[in-house]
Amino acid sequence: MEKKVFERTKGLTEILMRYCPGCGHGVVHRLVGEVMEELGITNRTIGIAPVGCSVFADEYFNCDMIQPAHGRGPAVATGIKRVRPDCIVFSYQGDGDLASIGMAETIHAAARGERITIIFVNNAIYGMTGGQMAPTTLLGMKSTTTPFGRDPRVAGYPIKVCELLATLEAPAYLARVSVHKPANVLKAKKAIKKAFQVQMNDQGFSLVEILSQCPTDWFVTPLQGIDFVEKMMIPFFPLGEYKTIEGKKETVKPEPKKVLETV
Amino acid sequence: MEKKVFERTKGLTEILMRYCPGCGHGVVHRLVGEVMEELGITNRTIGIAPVGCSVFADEYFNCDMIQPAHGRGPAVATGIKRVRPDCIVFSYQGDGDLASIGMAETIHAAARGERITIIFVNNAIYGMTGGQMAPTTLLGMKSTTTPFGRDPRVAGYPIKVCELLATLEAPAYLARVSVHKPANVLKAKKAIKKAFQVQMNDQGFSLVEILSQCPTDWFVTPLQGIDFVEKMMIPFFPLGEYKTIEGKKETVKPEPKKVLETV
Amino acid sequence: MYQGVIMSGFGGQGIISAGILLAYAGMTDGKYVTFFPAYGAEMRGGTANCSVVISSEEIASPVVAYPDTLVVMNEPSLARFEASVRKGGLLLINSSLVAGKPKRDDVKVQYIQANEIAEKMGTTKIANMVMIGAYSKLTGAISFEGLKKSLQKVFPRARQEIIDLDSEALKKGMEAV
Amino acid sequence: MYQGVIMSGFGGQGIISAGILLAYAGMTDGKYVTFFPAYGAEMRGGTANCSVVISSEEIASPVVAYPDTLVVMNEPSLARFEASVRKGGLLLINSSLVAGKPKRDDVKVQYIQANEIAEKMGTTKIANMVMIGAYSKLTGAISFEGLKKSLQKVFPRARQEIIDLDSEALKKGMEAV
Amino acid sequence: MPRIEVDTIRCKGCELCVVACPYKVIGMSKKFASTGYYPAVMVKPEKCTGCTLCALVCPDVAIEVYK
Amino acid sequence: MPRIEVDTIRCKGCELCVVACPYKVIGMSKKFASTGYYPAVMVKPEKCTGCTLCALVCPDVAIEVYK
Amino acid sequence: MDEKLLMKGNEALAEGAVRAGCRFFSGYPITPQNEVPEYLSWRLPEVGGTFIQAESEVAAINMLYGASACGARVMTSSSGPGISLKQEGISYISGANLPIFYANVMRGGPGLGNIAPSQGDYFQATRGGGHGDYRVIVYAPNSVSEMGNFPKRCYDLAEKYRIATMVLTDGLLGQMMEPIEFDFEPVDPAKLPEKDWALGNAEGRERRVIRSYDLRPGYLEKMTLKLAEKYKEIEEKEVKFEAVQVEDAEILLVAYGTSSRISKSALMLGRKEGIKIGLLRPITLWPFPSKIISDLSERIKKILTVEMSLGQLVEDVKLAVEGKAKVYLHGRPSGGIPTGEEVLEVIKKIMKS
Amino acid sequence: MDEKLLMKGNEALAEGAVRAGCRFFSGYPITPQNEVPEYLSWRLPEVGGTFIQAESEVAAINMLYGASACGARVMTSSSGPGISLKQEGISYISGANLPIFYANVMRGGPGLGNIAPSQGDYFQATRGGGHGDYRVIVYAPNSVSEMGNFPKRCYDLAEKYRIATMVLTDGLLGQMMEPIEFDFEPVDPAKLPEKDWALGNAEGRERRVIRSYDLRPGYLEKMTLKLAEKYKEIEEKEVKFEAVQVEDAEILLVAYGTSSRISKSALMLGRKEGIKIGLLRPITLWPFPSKIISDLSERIKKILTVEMSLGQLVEDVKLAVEGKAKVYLHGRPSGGIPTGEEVLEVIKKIMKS
Ligand SMILES: Cc1ncc(C[n+]2csc(CCOP(=O)(O)OP(=O)(O)O)c2C)c(N)n1
Ligand SMILES: Cc1ncc(C[n+]2csc(CCOP(=O)(O)OP(=O)(O)O)c2C)c(N)n1
Ligand code: SF4
Ligand code: SF4
Ligand code: SF4
Ligand code: SF4
Repeated sequence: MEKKVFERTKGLTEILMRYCPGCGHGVVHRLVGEVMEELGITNRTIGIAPVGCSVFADEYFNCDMIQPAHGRGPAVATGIKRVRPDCIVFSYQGDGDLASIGMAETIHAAARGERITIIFVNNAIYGMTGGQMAPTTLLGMKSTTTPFGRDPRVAGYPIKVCELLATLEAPAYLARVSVHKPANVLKAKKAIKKAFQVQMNDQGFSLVEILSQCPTDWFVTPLQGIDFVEKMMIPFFPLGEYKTIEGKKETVKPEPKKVLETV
Repeated sequence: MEKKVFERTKGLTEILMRYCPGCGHGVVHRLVGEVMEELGITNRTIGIAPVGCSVFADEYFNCDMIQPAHGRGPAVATGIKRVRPDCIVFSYQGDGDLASIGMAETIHAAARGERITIIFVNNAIYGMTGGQMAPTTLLGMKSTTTPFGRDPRVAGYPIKVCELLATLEAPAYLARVSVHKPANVLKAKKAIKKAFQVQMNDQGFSLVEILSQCPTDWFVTPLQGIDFVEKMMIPFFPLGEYKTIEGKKETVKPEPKKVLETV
Repeated sequence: MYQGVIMSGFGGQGIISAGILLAYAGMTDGKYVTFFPAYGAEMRGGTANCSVVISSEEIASPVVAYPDTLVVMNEPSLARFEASVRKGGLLLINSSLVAGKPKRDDVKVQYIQANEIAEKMGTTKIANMVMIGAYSKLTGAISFEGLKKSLQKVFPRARQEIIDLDSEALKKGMEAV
Repeated sequence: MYQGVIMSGFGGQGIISAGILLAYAGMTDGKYVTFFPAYGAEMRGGTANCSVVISSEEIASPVVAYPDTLVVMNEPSLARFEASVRKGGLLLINSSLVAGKPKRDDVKVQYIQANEIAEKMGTTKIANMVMIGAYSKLTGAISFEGLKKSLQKVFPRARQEIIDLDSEALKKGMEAV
Repeated sequence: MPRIEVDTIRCKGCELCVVACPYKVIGMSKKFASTGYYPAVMVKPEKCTGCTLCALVCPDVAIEVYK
Repeated sequence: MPRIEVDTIRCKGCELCVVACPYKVIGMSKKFASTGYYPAVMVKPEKCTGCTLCALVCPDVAIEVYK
Repeated sequence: MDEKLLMKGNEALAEGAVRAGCRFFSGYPITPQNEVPEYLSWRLPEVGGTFIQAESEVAAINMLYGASACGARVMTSSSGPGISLKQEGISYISGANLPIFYANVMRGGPGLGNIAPSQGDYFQATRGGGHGDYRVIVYAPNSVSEMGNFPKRCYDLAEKYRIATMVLTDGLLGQMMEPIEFDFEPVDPAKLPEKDWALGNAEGRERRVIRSYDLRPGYLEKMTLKLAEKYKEIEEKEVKFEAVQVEDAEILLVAYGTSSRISKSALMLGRKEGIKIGLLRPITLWPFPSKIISDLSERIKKILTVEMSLGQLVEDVKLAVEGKAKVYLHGRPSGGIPTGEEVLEVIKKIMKS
Repeated sequence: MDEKLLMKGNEALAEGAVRAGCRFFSGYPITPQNEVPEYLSWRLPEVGGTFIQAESEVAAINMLYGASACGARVMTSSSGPGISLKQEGISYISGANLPIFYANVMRGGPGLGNIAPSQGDYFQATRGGGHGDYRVIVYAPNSVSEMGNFPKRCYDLAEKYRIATMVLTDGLLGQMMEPIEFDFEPVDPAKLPEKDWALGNAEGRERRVIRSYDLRPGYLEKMTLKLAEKYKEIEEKEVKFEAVQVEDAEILLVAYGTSSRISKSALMLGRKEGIKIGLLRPITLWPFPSKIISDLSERIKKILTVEMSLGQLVEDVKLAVEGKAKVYLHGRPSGGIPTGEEVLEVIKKIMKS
């Protein structure tokens, strides 16, 4: 008898996705949907859509969703999680959203160790607004606001978010993956699952950075897009786990006030 | 004949400083003033006073000064330096100013490699507003908003700014010093001087983090204050240089667009 | 003389550049012109449309609520805009892509197999030019010379062959009606 | 009965807690009261002052522009507030710290060696209480009982010895005038 | 027989499935769909193993795989 | 003879100079200044070496050192 | 209900919010409202609530967005500069129809300004400092008691209309102490009716979405017209004001908050001298008590607005009066605090003119 | 002067700023103003200027604060949500008396809203969305030509008065193309008079300080009263408006920007039918042309405000009219664009009433 061996996850709604041909957002959406379904948490998950191409994520994920201001996903997630610790909370964000305007919120939610999961789609460009430089745009890369290629003297250097956050105490899981090839898609899904599990186990803050294609704003075809991820992005943004719960030591809570009383 | 072997630097104005007894800000002010004087740059330096106890720095430093919004020193410095690359620009900031509300501006100015110098006074507390928790408040430490001691589960973990910024490509000089003892004061001055020189040599972004006492809001005497720096702060915030220009490799500027054209 | 035009189709069909060309040609002809794109979120796909006004008098509002001419480049556009066309106006339909028929009987309807014509010339990408050519012929609102002169302005970085091809497509469009 | 009071001195002289005590005592006595500190940037040093109103009727404005009583705890305060005291009002001066003499001759002036008195009791920190004691005696606006009962409310975490000492200082202040 | 089904309403013709398929099962239709895109089709259906690699990379969840 | 001068308008009596001085030259005045603070004074002036350590830690730049 | 407490206005505000069911606060320190977060940092944990010192005002308001989306009674507070930073968030919250409560303890502006009491943020509060068409219900207490009791009213209205509500107060009311009695029973938020729009566990119901956007042509306009209906209803039903001795008044003072108390001083001083002064105190600044002012202006031909700003409230007064009476302004900006005597002088001048 | 160019409004704005001497831009992308930064990202380097894509709108406005403090002609631009985030900075800049120029290319709000043209940020622009008493000079272009030519006027006024100036426009004017001629000679900023307050090299002069605060009691009030004097002078001298066929009008339309063009359409349609319609277009929204409107209202008893919002401009009109004429509103919020025909319908209804 014929069996469906790959079917659309119930973690996503039936609504058609508005992303461009070859865009990585769709794959990431599917993976998050599958993970929610497999972990059986779709009903008690609250997702946060960013301002960015994936603003529409609030229509695509089959869970309660909220759409807040640009860059403030981690702050909104904090508010939600503190009020509903029984719910699973994820914030889906692009690179502009998370690492440019939202940098402070990202770092502080991580530093606080909020029990939230961030799905961070790094496509090295601002998609929705039409291809401006992102904080992760590679050096030399053209965008509509770096028409001669990103010059570090003028526009600075791309930021490596996982590396940055890994210097903080609180994050429990940080990983960088990509979705440009089947093998990578499988690894990406594992990382996303782990990130949700870390939250479910109350272990701390988790974030998965996903290198993703934006053929439209890179001005390439979808196929060239996956090549760009492979040849240009991965060498600069190395894939891997940057922090895992295993490596995390128990927090010692010193009491400076006592010291003060005795000095 | 009697000689003055220690006199008030011309880098400071004559105005009385409003800081509390035993506060570290005054020492840091003097060091910056001395460095400006010794480097002969007082006349072409533009200083930025923060919002914090040292908001009054705009009266104390003997150079052109500007006082902007809370946390935005690095952005203001960027605007100034880009318009006046011939001037030396420093932004003087407290921990709340720099690492809480101003986190995004700090990281992005650093990532852009702005040719500015940040004097970052870390006293683990909000001084001016009366002793609320800072992003650098130690675990267990009491403040007016962590009345039972900072609990990481509620208020997160203190942030180590030098370590965080050291993950970025652009910063040319990052160091952490203290001013609680004469020997440390001398080292602090060296670091501040180096930071200004890095800027004068157009080598990149520089920041000196100075552990400093706030006896008032720690609710201790000035003498207990310097003990607190020694016994509690330094163990958590290790002193030293976190990035120096020597270790900095030349930037390779890849040209992804070329790659794209050939894929 | 006053012509309010709406052009509508898929994103990627060159609706916007066709509209700009129209406006440029109008200006070149010495008319007052305005062009206004219904810009959307920038992602590909979806529909794109724009409004162009060409007038011998100063233009008050650039908003075209009731077009004198509607240029329809895909199916959904017909449904969306058909009703708004002014009585006696013109409905220009790219029948290569639009199967449906308009319900209006108080407007002039003209079908053009723009994609077929373009494909014969080598690429469907110039179907928009075919439609513009047809528009120019049918309404006389803009001249072929105006269009031709404007091509280089609208596509300043385009190679001459491309310009020539566009110009050829304009002509084919004129011939098709 | 209406008393607008301004207390002024260095930061650290307990101006604020003395003002709160005044207000609390007034409330305990069944009066309407308001207390308003001239809060500044929170750093130590500089001057501190506060306004207290004690009234048998509802208080409209808590702002004391023209005090009935001015309690002066340091030199700069005299200069700053002297002129504002209402004609016939009271000027209560801690002469331990204030060397200057007021110029007004239309107000009642009372000097108290508050620091000396307090120092004899073991700490200058209670000089503020000495002044409050004197104020209570001179104006009758608040009762000693009211003050005594209020001490524990204003300093809820203070040990009994401290409270007793404060209470003693209030008494000494009353005796000093 | 293993096979895929491409939802032509969802497919945007990006061709990622084409290169993902190790057996070159998939090609692109010459006719565009009502969406304006040219959807993927099985060009060598007989070679399909039902490995799901194409579905894994499809950004539009347009592929379902049967075995 | 080496000595320090304390500006009593600037000094806020924090005592940091007292502990910084290796020769215990400095003590605190018993009388407060017009600022309300008790300023530092040389209590063993003869021991001063002019090492400037006190001045280095003084947060109010209240000390000048002569030699 | 309660024993009389002598409380700071800021603490009354914080305690009042907790008693009204607030269980989530996120905020960032700023003078002169620091007592609010400081108080809540120990008080909220006591009742099982959450206190977060946010990294910034921007983060604070967005934490509120999330927490209120889950149905909690939430609060933030700040002063001028911080409230400015919150404007984007407030606009989002308004667009998303979320009920929140916040306070602006005004200080002198513009810019860093100073920390003295002021009323320069009236426009920002009543006209929406953020982008787009939206309104916030603005309560203006004038005593420590009202500081403590108004949060309850705000929460009730916020949830009734799904709207942002605020208390607009200033450093004087925040820092002053006065006896206070709470006029309501403490609210147990667990016993409030469930919100049929709140995010949470979707088991057994349709998934819910909270957003402030609609990119489809025409849809957002409809959303905003719905907002407009709500605003109209509020303008009709929720106006609050206090009228003092207006019956025989020959001059009407209009003032809110701190300046209304100063105005009352002036009224009392003036009445003693036989000057017939009345006082109209808007308690809600939006919706504004236009009707009563309009009505009074039929009879009282001199109206003096007293405010601690260059003149902002005065516009609403003029809009209400529509030329029927002469409207004067006594404004002291950026930390200037008028006195009753001073206001009386102005009144006398006007009476002579 | 120039050949006629067919330009996008946003590009005209950017080019106009550069020709007016702008040499520093910092901004953050947002639709529908992206063409501004995109254009300047290549155009400014061409003239030796600086383009920075800031990390956020907050950073962008604060970069401006620094750059303008050094005397440069500076610019930022954004749309609703981004302008909201800039309010704190604008308040600081105003308090510090710094001359800046910025643009709000309005879109539909509140919240994320949509990216359609709208006029919902009128209050924010004219009343100061930030904290404290301050004003910003607001120019409202209604054509691509004006988009290109107004930056020059803004810079001149900004420097004359040391004040923040802005162009309040919308997505339609930003996105539309129209022929444009620049009406001024390009400004070489190096030839502008030196600013005796600008930061830089202090050799041979007193050090300079730029700040927006004064914590000493009473001082800030004086600073703000100085601001008030400046504002008064501007209100007296810098009002700009356009009056169309008001002489014989029986109904007066008041509208700015995009809606003034739509209103003009209505006027032309109506005049054809013999309806005597006039149009008063405020070119400066602050200072507002109150006097002319007040004067006209002596004679024209029906006034219709046409705006793309729930009704914001209408308040300024009412404040000017002071009850002398009946003021009506036709408002389409959040991306609704009225048409000339639609406005004419409204006019006809009013004429009948
Ligand atoms: C406060 C604010 N600033 C700017 C914008 C405009 N904006 C919308 S999406 C976006 C960036 C999108 O880029 P990214 O986060 O990388 O996501 P992507 O679209 O690439 O998925 C920007 C700047 C906004 N909506 N709000
Ligand atoms: C936007 C804004 N938020 C908050 C404040 C209030 N505020 C003034 S100083 C300060 C923090 C000061 O702490 P820090 O930066 O650590 O410096 P310190 O006073 O300890 O030297 C705060 C929160 C403000 N002025 N503006
Ligand atoms: S613009 Fe880029 S990120 Fe956005 S949908 Fe298209 S491909 Fe994806
Ligand atoms: S409060 Fe702390 S940081 Fe501020 S001046 Fe006093 S001691 Fe220094
Ligand atoms: S990967 Fe999906 S969307 Fe792309 S061509 Fe294949 S089926 Fe279509
Ligand atoms: S260190 Fe300076 S301020 Fe402190 S006591 Fe010594 S001289 Fe006075």
